[in-house]
Amino acid sequence: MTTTPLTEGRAGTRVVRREALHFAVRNGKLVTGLGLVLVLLLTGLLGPVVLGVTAPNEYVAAPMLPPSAEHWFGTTTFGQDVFTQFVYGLRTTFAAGALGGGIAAVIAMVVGFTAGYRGGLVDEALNMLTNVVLVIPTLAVLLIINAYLGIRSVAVQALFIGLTSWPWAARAIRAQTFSLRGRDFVDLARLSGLSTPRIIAREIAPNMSSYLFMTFILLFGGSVLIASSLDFIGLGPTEGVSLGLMLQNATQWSALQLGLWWWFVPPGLAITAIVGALYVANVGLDEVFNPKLRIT
Amino acid sequence: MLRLDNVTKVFRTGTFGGRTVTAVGGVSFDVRPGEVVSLIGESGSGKSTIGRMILGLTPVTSGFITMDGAPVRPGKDYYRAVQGVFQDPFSCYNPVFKADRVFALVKEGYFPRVPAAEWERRVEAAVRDVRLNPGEVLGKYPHQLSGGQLQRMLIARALLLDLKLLVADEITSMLDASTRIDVLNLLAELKTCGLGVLYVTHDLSLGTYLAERTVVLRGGAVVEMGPTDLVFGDPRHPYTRALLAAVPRLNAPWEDPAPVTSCLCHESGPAGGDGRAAAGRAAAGRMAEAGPGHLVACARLADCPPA
Amino acid sequence: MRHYFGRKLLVYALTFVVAVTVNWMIPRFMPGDPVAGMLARTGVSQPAAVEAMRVYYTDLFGFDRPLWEQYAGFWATLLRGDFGISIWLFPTPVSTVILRAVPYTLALMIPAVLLSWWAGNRLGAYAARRRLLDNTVLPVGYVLTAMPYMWLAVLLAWGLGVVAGWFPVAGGYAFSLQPALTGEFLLSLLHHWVLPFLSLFLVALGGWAIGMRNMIIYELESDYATYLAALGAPSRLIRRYAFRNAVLPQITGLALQLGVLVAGALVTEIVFSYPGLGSLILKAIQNQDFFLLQGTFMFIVIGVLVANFVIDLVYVVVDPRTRAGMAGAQA
Amino acid sequence: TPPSQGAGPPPGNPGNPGSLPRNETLYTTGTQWGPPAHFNPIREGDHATGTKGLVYETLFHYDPNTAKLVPWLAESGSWTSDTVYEAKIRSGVTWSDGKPLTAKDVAFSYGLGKIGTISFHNLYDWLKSVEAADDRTVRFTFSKANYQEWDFNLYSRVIVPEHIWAGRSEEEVLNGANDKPVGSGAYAYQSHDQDRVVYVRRDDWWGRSALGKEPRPRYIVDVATPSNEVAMGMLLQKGLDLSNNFLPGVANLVKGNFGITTFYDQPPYMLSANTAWLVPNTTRKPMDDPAFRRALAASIDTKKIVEGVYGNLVKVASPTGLLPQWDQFVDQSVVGAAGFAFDTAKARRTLADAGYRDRDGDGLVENKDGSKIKLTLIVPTGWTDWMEAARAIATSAKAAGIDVTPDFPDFNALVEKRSKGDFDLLVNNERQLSNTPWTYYDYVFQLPVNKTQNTVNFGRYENERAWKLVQQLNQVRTDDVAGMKTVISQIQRIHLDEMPIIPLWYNGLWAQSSVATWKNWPSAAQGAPKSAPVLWRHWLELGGFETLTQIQPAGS
Amino acid sequence: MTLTVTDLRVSYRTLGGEVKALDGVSFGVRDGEILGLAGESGCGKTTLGKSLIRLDGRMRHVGGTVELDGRELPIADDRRMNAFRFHEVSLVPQYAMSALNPTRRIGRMVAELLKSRGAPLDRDKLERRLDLVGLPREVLDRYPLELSGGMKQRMVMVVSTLLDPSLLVADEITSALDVSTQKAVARALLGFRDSGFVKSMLFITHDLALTSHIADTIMVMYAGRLAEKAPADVMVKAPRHPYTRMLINSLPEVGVRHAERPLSGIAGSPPSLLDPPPGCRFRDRCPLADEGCAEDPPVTETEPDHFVACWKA
Ligand SMILES: Nc1ncnc2c1ncn2[C@@H]1O[C@H](COP(=O)(O)OP(=O)(O)OP(=O)(O)O)[C@@H](O)[C@H]1O
Ligand SMILES: Nc1ncnc2c1ncn2[C@@H]1O[C@H](COP(=O)(O)OP(=O)(O)OP(=O)(O)O)[C@@H](O)[C@H]1O
Ligand SMILES: [Mg+2]
Ligand SMILES: [Mg+2]
Repeated sequence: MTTTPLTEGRAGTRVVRREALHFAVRNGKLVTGLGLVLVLLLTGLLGPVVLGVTAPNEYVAAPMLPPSAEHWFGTTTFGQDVFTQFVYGLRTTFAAGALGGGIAAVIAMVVGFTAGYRGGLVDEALNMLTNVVLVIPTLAVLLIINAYLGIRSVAVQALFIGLTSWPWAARAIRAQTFSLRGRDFVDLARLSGLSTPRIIAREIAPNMSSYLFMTFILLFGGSVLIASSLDFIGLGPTEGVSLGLMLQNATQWSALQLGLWWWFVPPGLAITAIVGALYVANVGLDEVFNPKLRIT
Repeated sequence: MLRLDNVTKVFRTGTFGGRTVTAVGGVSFDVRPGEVVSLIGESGSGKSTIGRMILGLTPVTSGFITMDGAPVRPGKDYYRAVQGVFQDPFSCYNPVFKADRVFALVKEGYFPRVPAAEWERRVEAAVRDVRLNPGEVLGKYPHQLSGGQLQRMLIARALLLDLKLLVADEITSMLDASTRIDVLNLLAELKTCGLGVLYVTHDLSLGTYLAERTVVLRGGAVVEMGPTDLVFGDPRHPYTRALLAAVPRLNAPWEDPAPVTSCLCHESGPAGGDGRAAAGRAAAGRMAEAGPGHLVACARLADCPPA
Repeated sequence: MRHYFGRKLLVYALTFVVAVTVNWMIPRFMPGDPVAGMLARTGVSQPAAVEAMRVYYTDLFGFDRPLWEQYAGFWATLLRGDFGISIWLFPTPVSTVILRAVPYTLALMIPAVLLSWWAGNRLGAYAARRRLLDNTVLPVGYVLTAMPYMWLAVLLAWGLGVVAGWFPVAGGYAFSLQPALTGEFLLSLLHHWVLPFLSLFLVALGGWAIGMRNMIIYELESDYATYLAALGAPSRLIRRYAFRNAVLPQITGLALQLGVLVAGALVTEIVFSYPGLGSLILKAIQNQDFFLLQGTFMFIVIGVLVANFVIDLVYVVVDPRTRAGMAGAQA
Repeated sequence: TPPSQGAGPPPGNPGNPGSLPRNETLYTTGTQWGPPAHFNPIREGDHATGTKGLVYETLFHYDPNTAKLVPWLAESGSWTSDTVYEAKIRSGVTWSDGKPLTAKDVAFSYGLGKIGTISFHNLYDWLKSVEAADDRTVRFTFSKANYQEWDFNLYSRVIVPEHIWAGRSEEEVLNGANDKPVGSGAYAYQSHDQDRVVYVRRDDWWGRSALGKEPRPRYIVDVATPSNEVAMGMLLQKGLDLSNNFLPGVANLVKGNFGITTFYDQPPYMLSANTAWLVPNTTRKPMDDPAFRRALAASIDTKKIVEGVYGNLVKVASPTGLLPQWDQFVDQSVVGAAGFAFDTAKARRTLADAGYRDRDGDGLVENKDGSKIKLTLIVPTGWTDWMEAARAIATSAKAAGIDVTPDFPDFNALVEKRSKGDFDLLVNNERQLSNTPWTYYDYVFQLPVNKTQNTVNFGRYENERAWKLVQQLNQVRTDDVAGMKTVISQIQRIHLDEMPIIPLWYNGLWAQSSVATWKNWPSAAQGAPKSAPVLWRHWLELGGFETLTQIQPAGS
Repeated sequence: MTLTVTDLRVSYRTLGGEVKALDGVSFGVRDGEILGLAGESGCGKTTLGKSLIRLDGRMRHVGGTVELDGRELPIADDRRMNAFRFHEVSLVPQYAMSALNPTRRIGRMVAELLKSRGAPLDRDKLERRLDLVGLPREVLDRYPLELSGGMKQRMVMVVSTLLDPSLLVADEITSALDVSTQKAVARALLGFRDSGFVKSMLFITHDLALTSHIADTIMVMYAGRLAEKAPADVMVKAPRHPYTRMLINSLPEVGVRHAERPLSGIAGSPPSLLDPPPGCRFRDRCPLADEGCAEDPPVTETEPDHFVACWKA
């Protein structure tokens, strides 16, 4: 005798999960998106190891060489190998995205969960804070803070990005928490003597894991873009190499005017690919987790 | 055992609590051990709010709730004795986890030192107590269980504690007619073991099935309360009468109660929502006694003849 | 209604105070002495002269007064609309510098934001309708939104500007012209405007299209759409309703995106040397002209606040739900 | 539309306020990095380019090729005694408002230096008085005759009309925007906007007859481009005629067929404009040790910077740091004996000999007392070529065993560190080509060292003898070349022995011109003009203006 | 007969396979008749209602026919079906609370809807019907948000029946309402039938007591099949199918007390419709079941208008 009438809506997460996996591997958007990101990530992670270079900014060859078998992406005006820079840059860019997105996600979660769960005055106050940060044109603030402290490292850059890019995510998480808070299992956990932070961590958060993951993906992409903008304006880290810094360098040293497209195109393309792929993957995930979107 | 004394709940809504909603206004009643009190009223009449206040999930604005003479202080000690089961069994389980996590949480909160094997034994006993087969329900995800099973597991969960009072908030409204009866029968069994139950419902027929006493709420205030057979058998308040008349019965046609035009208590229009007015009325017109323990919120009870 | 706006205005007021305070703090807590920097840049060569000038200008800019006095003074001058004097463009008042740049930024921002929003929403709505379009518009949209503004801008400048020679790559109008109300001048303005506009427009367009497409799909699944379909209403009507309802979150999205769009405009201006606020900010940073930086920042904040407020107003007009909610009407 | 700035229709062209005729207009850029802020020539450091040189003029110009002052507003000038200098002002010079320019204007202009916060106020440390002896004679009486420095002043100080400026408050003289400039120069201000200034030629300029010179462009539009690559793009689009920015990689364009020329058609492509120095903080260990400084000098692979960073657009500096224009003052025997060149091995040797050894085997030397040497080289952030160069310096210093790390603080922060002496190493190039190497040595050796050193001797190097010699040099007459050489040779010896400041490379006199509209640009080619092809501030007097008179419309 | 449904089979496509939500259902509804459709959750009530008007994306018409007023409904053909919708078959959905476009004033929405179906708005008619269900005329100038649940429910009823369809499908339209509103809505439905706005009606609910008040005939379904169909009073008083009987026995009446008369439920749960076992689907829970029940019980008319699908009836 089966005790499992598969009624719609009551279908629990396990089924959703099993289904999710089923749809995930069949979702073209998700697979292409994540696949592309993964390829780039691996290039960034393994590239430097494989190449065995430690200083991507060294002058290693004749300047301005077009792509060749020896220098896959050619060389810069200084004779740096663009491909070496590229793989290192990927690393930095991923780090900036992960860190910035991560910090933003953490803040968003703290604010969103607290506001959504506690409600009342706390909610109002946090909401106010969120709105203030939301309305302030953060890039302008970033520019200024950057100019003030001067950014020397990717970590600091990511910190600033994280500190300014969380509001929309906090809002979204707050809304979700708010609706989950009303669910009875939260009250039941209270009746089992769980404290508020533990309820949030153990009951509410696991329920929105897919949502949180999607939020993180978007924050990650946003971070990558902001970081590259900052790098480009010359407010990036002064050491090392990132895709944004490569773009900045290429522009400042007139790569396009001098016809060194191989210096200018790959980093921009990679940023576009990373961010675009993340967004596409996000839509894919959305379709996987949201049956309504699946049929279309 | 449980006493509510002139309990009022005012919700603040709007920016920084700009507006207020009186969900419950001046409600007093009590629940004795081994007794089922059913709380009846339309949607929005404040039933759940009362339940939540008793469970300490919502703070009381004014008035007192006492348990065995001591004021309610939500915390582990209190929840050892007072537990709740809610309307929607499906939403009581975190869909991400297996259903028996509700037991695990209880262990974590109250019996962290009990050895696992001993605990397992207790859980199985409790599950059997609610007439479920442990092998059939343990280790499954909520969606793999039926509503009745889930609801019964929640009751089993409450039974793991030294329970004195169970707040059952519409625990059957999401269930099929047949399962519903099973759960109600279970409650009836439990009360014979001395458990006090506050049975919240808007379904009048279910209210009468179990309860010794019935409290009828309207707009956050008590309209009529007393022994169930008196309240249902001889409803004195026009609102109670109208409510009863609207219940569809299998074997009887819908009746329209004679409009009681002379009655001050009677008002047409939507009943829910205006708790403030109701509270005001209840406070002004003290409850009049229509029979032994049968109280009616009516200033001129004498003018209202028994039906 | 009063409530709703009261709340919004509170947020705006708070934002303003925070922004002003942050803004005020900037030069005070920057490393280095702005006056010394300014003098070092001007290349005065005699040490004695430099020292005398440093004392003189420090006093002129009021950097030697107590902090609270500077803060109060900052508010006082700010409320008078006085942002002080630019260090970099000494002795031009900051407000003059900004007002010269603002028309360009607005001319870029407003059409880019509104048109991309409008076109993006249209495009997204079309995409949600047809599989073929969905499979083309969507990927293009993603590529567009994922592009760093400056990268697209530089590519456009290079491709359509330098190589094809269709558009100029720098300036607000031809260097051979003087501002005048002549057709030639206006044409030149337009000619210089096209590329920066296009790069802003394209990046924003993709985002809106995607957003709209997703919204519409959600709306088409909603109950009212199902109901209308069950009553046999033609899909034209359903789509019209869905579009209208899907536009609402997009309006909120516009408010949320404003900051990002401003940022994009700034970067784009820099690439095209467009004489707007973006180029100004970059220069102010590079030259550590904090008064100018403060002024531009203030201006942007005010601009964004005003824009947000306008969006709020529009939202109230188009979404009955806010209005009903505001009036306290409950079912 | 942006608010229109400045004057109405251009005087020479009343009918047409609109478009400037392309073939009569010179488009330049690279002279300033922001909107023209003011036209006050007294604020010498930041006035709109052309304010001095096109609108206002000086008594003399200076021709670096002949090393001679060129009479300009003054038709002659001479020392009538050891401490009195008399300048004869040309007759027939008129201001653009029609009033004649007289000796009184000159006396007035120099008199402004008495204001304490004016940039040339220190002139009055040794100038006693200025007076107009008559309409055409100005007499300068000195307490001490600094001949070298005086010549520099003669072509650096602008003359402003007394009848307009006399009524101005000190505040306005110092800080006024002077947005309707009345000058004596060949061009008049026409209009400006955020990214440009437009000058129009004065057809009644006095110099046409008096000097026989006529600048060719009727209009000069100086464009403020914010970045090199934009300038390069515009140059390629033929929207610019002369770019005075550093355009990295321009060698490729010169070699390719893009119609872009530079002074030389091969490295270094550019004339030299100034010297980039590496400044060690001589108050810190181990930079207080001349031997260490010499080792550091020898460790730097300047050639790598010249080739890698600048793509051969600049030249390696001579060990003396003197610009090529001053070659005659370089004492080759001194250089031969004490000069240095890039030589890692030699640097290591020098270090070892002086007691700096690598004791812990990390490949980097330690102090004599065994403590670690960790030096930071600061360069302003955003100055990309210098940042690149700083990296190269650090790399090659490390190769010689000196631990140098580049750091890129903000400009203001750097200025503060620099003036307080809170740094190890920095790069600086603030002194330009002038009429005399004295300006360089003044920069290197000036004493006393103050608490804040804001324009000279950042390294806080103290050498009384050297400073005495520099002062002595200042008092050698400028026509006494042999006398100058004698003093300079002694200074050079001290410089090379002590190496208080290390010359790196000569920054270029960045000038890339398009031949699409204008031709006959200065170049090394035979028959071409040799004047400086730049319109930078202070360079119009050093040949920039002459360039304007030499170029020709491409069509002619 | 207004409606004749013959051997209707509809299934849902899911990952696990086809959920046979309707597995051969046949019945008829006469002119002016209200058919109450009752049964446990998941037995296929909503599916049946939807099949008559609009199959959603995952539903598949497997077999069977539906005839309305003598014409066959092309239920599997969305396009051809459109002509019948609203004019012939109409629907008051389960989700009436959210069935109205939240951003249009109701009056305008109705006008636009009617126009799009080629029927001009008859304002008088509309207002008369509003009166009938007790809605003030001002609701037309309001947004759905400004109406209470009961008001929305009645509004949707009015809208759905504006074109006087032959068949109205009303799916769980009272489940979310409290008793007094429920009563008002139910009365309004009856009024609609009596005034001839709709010819016949399919009233879906899981509340047998409520159905008994509204419906002329009650049909009880079990696991995608018809269990029993009989006139309302017969069904309440003398049900024949064991399932129906047990169901009715498990309904507490007001006044029934556990202490006095304990009721009992039906043990077990219905079979999965993914792969239903052969034979009578109630077999596992049926106290009367024996080997004979391993074979599908046919629907037999035991008395006039009383259909039962049980070997034991
Ligand atoms: N958290 C809250 N904030 C504001 N108002 C509330 C809150 N909770 C309940 N209310 C209001 O209090 C009143 C009583 O609500 P309650 O949930 O107790 O009613 P109920 O009788 O349980 O209704 P139902 O039968 O629908 O569950 C309602 O008017 C409701 O709007
Ligand atoms: N979209 C769907 N996808 C898959 N299966 C579905 C879907 N909708 C319904 N079902 C299945 O079809 C069967 C019948 O469902 P239906 O909604 O018709 O039942 P119902 O009698 O209306 O139940 P309720 O009383 O809960 O509304 C159920 O087993 C259900 O699980
Ligand atoms: Mg409730
Ligand atoms: Mg249903």
